[in-house]
Amino acid sequence: MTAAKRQFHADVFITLKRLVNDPEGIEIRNGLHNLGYDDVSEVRAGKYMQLQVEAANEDEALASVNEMCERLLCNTVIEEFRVSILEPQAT
Amino acid sequence: MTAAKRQFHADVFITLKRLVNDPEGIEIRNGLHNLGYDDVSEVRAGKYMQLQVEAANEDEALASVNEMCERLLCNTVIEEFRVSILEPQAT
Amino acid sequence: MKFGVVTFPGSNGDHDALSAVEYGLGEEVAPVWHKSTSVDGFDALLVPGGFSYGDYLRGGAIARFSPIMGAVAEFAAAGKPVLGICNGFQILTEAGLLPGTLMKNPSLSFVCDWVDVRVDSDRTPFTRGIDIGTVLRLPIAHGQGSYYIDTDGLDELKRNEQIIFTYTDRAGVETPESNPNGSVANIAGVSNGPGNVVGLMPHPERAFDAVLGGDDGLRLLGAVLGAATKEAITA
Amino acid sequence: MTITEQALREVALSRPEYDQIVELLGREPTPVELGMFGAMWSEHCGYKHSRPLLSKFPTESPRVLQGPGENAGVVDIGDGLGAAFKIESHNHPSAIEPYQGAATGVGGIVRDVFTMGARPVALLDSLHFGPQSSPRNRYLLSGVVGGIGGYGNCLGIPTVAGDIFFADSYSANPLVNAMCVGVVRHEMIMRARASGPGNLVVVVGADTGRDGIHGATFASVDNPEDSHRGVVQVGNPFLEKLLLEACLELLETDYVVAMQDLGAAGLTSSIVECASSGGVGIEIDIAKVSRREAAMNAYEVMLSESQERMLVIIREDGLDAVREIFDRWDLHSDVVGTVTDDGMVRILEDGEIVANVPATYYTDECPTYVRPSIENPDTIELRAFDPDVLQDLAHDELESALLELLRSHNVCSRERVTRTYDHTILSNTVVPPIAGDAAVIRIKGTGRGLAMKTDCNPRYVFLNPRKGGMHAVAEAARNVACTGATPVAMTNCLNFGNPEKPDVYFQLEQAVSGMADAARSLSTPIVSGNVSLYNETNGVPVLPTPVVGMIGVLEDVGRSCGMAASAGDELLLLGTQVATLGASEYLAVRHTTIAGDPPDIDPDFEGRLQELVIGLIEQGIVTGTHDTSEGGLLVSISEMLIAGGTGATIDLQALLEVNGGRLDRAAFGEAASRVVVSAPVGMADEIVAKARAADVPVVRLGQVEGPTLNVLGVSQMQVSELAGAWRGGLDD
Ligand SMILES: Nc1ncnc2c1ncn2[C@@H]1O[C@H](COP(=O)(O)OP(=O)(O)O)[C@@H](O)[C@H]1O
Ligand SMILES: [Mg+2]
Repeated sequence: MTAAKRQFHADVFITLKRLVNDPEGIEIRNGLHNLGYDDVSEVRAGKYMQLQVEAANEDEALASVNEMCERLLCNTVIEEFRVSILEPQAT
Repeated sequence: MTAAKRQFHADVFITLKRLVNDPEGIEIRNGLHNLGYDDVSEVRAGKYMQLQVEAANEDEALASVNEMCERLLCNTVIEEFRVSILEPQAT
Repeated sequence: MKFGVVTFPGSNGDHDALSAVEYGLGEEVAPVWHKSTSVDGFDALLVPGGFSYGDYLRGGAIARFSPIMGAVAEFAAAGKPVLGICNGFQILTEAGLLPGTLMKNPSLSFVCDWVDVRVDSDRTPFTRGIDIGTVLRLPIAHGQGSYYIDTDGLDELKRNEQIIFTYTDRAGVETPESNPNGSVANIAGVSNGPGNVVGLMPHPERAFDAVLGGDDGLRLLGAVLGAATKEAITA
Repeated sequence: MTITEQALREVALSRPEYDQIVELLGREPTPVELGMFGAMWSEHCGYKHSRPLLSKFPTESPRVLQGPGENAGVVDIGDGLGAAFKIESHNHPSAIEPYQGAATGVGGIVRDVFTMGARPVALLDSLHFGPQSSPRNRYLLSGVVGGIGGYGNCLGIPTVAGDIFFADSYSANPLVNAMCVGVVRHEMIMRARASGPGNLVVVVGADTGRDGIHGATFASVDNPEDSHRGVVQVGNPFLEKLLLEACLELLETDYVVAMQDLGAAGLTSSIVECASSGGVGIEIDIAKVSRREAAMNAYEVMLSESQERMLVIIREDGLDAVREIFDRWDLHSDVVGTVTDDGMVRILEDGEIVANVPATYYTDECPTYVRPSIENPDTIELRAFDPDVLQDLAHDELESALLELLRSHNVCSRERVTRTYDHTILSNTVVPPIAGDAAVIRIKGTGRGLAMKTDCNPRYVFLNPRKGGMHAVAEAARNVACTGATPVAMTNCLNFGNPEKPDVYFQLEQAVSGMADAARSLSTPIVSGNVSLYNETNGVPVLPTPVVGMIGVLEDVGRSCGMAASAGDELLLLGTQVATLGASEYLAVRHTTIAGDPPDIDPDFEGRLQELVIGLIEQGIVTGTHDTSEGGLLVSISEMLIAGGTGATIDLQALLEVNGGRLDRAAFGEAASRVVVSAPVGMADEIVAKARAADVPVVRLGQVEGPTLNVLGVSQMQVSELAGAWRGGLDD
């Protein structure tokens, strides 16, 4: 109500922790090899989410999305995440 | 065999096309709202892949990963993709 | 004894759990809607299988924040019996009530089958009175059932006797072939430290009548009755 | 007339059809009306080519509670319960996006069933693909199977039966037919007939987006360049599950007048059909329909095929109660209009009329066509082929031929597919996939069971459409009978090519007439169905594929029968002894020939055989039953032995004699109306006596024993090897 809020676009990248086995990545790599792409030595499969979020400023947007990741978007037992906030959009 | 190849790291981002229904994104948004994150107006769910690929140079790496997306990684009927090639790594 | 079946939007094993208790065990049972905030009056809770919230994001990820989960956590903390089945197992791990997590099957596809499961501990209310080493035949039906825990966690599970069910062959020997989903150490089910909260991927509630191919599931669901009586006596 | 050919093409109407519309209305249609006519008069909704043929189907019996004309048919299954069921195709969407195409196909057929007030209890899928040697066809199969499992598993409805067939003609045009069976108390059967002017029209479920607005009917009202035609529909099984539960809960109240899902042609067809069949009008304002996207025009809203939406017509005084139920399930609903008494379907956009046409113009006035019908001379020639001119199989080739057949994609085990379907959810599954000729589920609260199966041998239909149509019905019924259930009714999906071609129309007409005759003799009326035409690739039609979905009732579910042979038993063949290689799998696999006349079939004899088998199961005289279909007798026997984990010693002498001394015909020839049974020792004499009394021929084949299949005097084969070939077939 008080401070004017702006729209931010947040990109969230979720990947499996390094030590966790990634069958999906292995499957994709095998699929690529079958198609002849032998130059691919590794594939890791993850998730990508695009959020539209309102916040007073970029720091606030980042803090808020980080919290969403910790609480819901990411399973921190096996996954890790990275958030990047893109240019604010006109509201 | 001939030209020296280097290792590139490629990031692949796959998202549903704009007009395609994204039930997962909708349910994640609802989940965030239930947690009180009312400032999130939209979530689009996608995929993120990290590839290690050998190529002579960045352009070749990009072309090759683009082709993999067209052929296997991305279901171009409903999805679109973006590839970004990161700094070459020491082989 | 009164069972509660905690039902979320997208749960689909709730009907089976209700039937198994009502017709299989002949005990009192009622659904508990996820928007409720109380589990008063129940002696044991079943968190059934299904696709709560469509399994979007990850199985159990959204359901664990449902209003009812606070009451479930209190119920568990009070040492009362809670059994999470399949998606219910996922929900309990997401909620931190059980250790480890469940990942996509390495085959990347759903698997529906009957498997042999060995009972490894009788210290939980759902296995009390069942001889350790007993092999039960139970259905599985899941796409995200690969139990994962890091090595330290696994050691701790072993130390505390928290591995409750293991996929084995008919003879009770764990083999790679008898592991249907790549679970660490063939683990089919675990408990929390005290043992009153148990989660497993196989479906005891679908095995309550010989005409369906087996009724071994009733032994697990029924064990809690004996457990309750025992506690009442010792209390 | 100002309308251009281009505009007509976009709504898939012909010039005479357009003229007819103008004459009906006494004016030119508005753009929205034109689009609605295009959709309602399309083959899909209007059944222009098939309606006259479908009238041949028998649709009545004392069991039929609801025949064709509603979202699903319903038959009485005792104890005051009915089985509601229907099959539907999602061929074209699956060809474009196999996972979502198949998933939304399941979603659609499930809505058809719970719309009737029935709780869905089982799913079946009938799939037809091109050869798996092609990566594209493998991709299509795995995508479709993934989509069916993905949607059905999430809904918690077991997928218990189906069929899969491979042939070249399905390469670019796979057939994906899904069937759903539900159970409903008689007094709860709901219908899609609006009534009571003043009642409210509610749309509930997903927001409306631009998905699935079909190219053929997309009239770009505003801006032809900016057409969003063909946005692929993505299903949300979670939302469907909420809809299912909420709608069933809603039907327990007194407030619901009618219910209709939004399927093909979206709001248009659901509103038009509800109004037309109820003999009332409906007025809606589409501004009240929640959208997923901004700036959708009236046309798009009326024709969107966004999934997981329902239309519910309720009494005005029930609105609060209805809202409460939807809220409880977190479902969004909009009151979009009211029932009127003037018979008009009136569409407003922000209060302004954009379409206003009597409902019956869209439905009853839809033209029908009877096309010229001529059999393709090539087919006549192929049918005339006599397979007996081929060299017979040598004794030492029997094993390799059997292995080849067991491995063949049309014969081998479907377990790789069925493992990915949840078939134990709901705790009703008594005979799961693979274990028997049909699936059996128990009907909770009763001692009864329901058996079900889809079937069709498209090769038979191709080579002899009339006979093939009869076979499809007979085989589906026989499969049901082999579990011990009495077949009671069927649904069907007619998958054919372009009916405007005389030879395709001939196939359609003949197949339908064969199906009708067989259904009549077997007393299995047709209570629902679906037609999918124009299944062609580069002008080549798919094999004519009239899929039959049969259901049967088992009085005592504890007495159901699977196909496993038990060691110590005796094997007997009941029914037809003379087999033919015409149109057989053997001919296709060993001689790469698709030719010859398919086996003869006498539906009356088929009925006697089925009655006999049902009786034997009921009396507990047999422990395993399996009919013989693709691959013939030795394939059936092998499958029974694999299921039982045992071997057998078989004497084929009697069969060789009646089959012109030919080993290939005796072992792998195909025939209608034959069932192999496994019977405990001591029962064989009784079976022979009962068969004689029923006027059904019987042959004692031999003993179930040991680890090998020993065909006396011909070949001895390890069952474990046969099992390996059969189980691994789909992996190659
Ligand atoms: N091949 C058929 N045999 C019998 N009835 C059919 C057949 N095809 C369609 N019908 C009936 O026509 C009616 C309309 O079918 P359809 O348009 O496919 O339904 P929906 O609008 O629910 O998709 C249904 O009652 C259906 O059962
Ligand atoms: Mg319908």
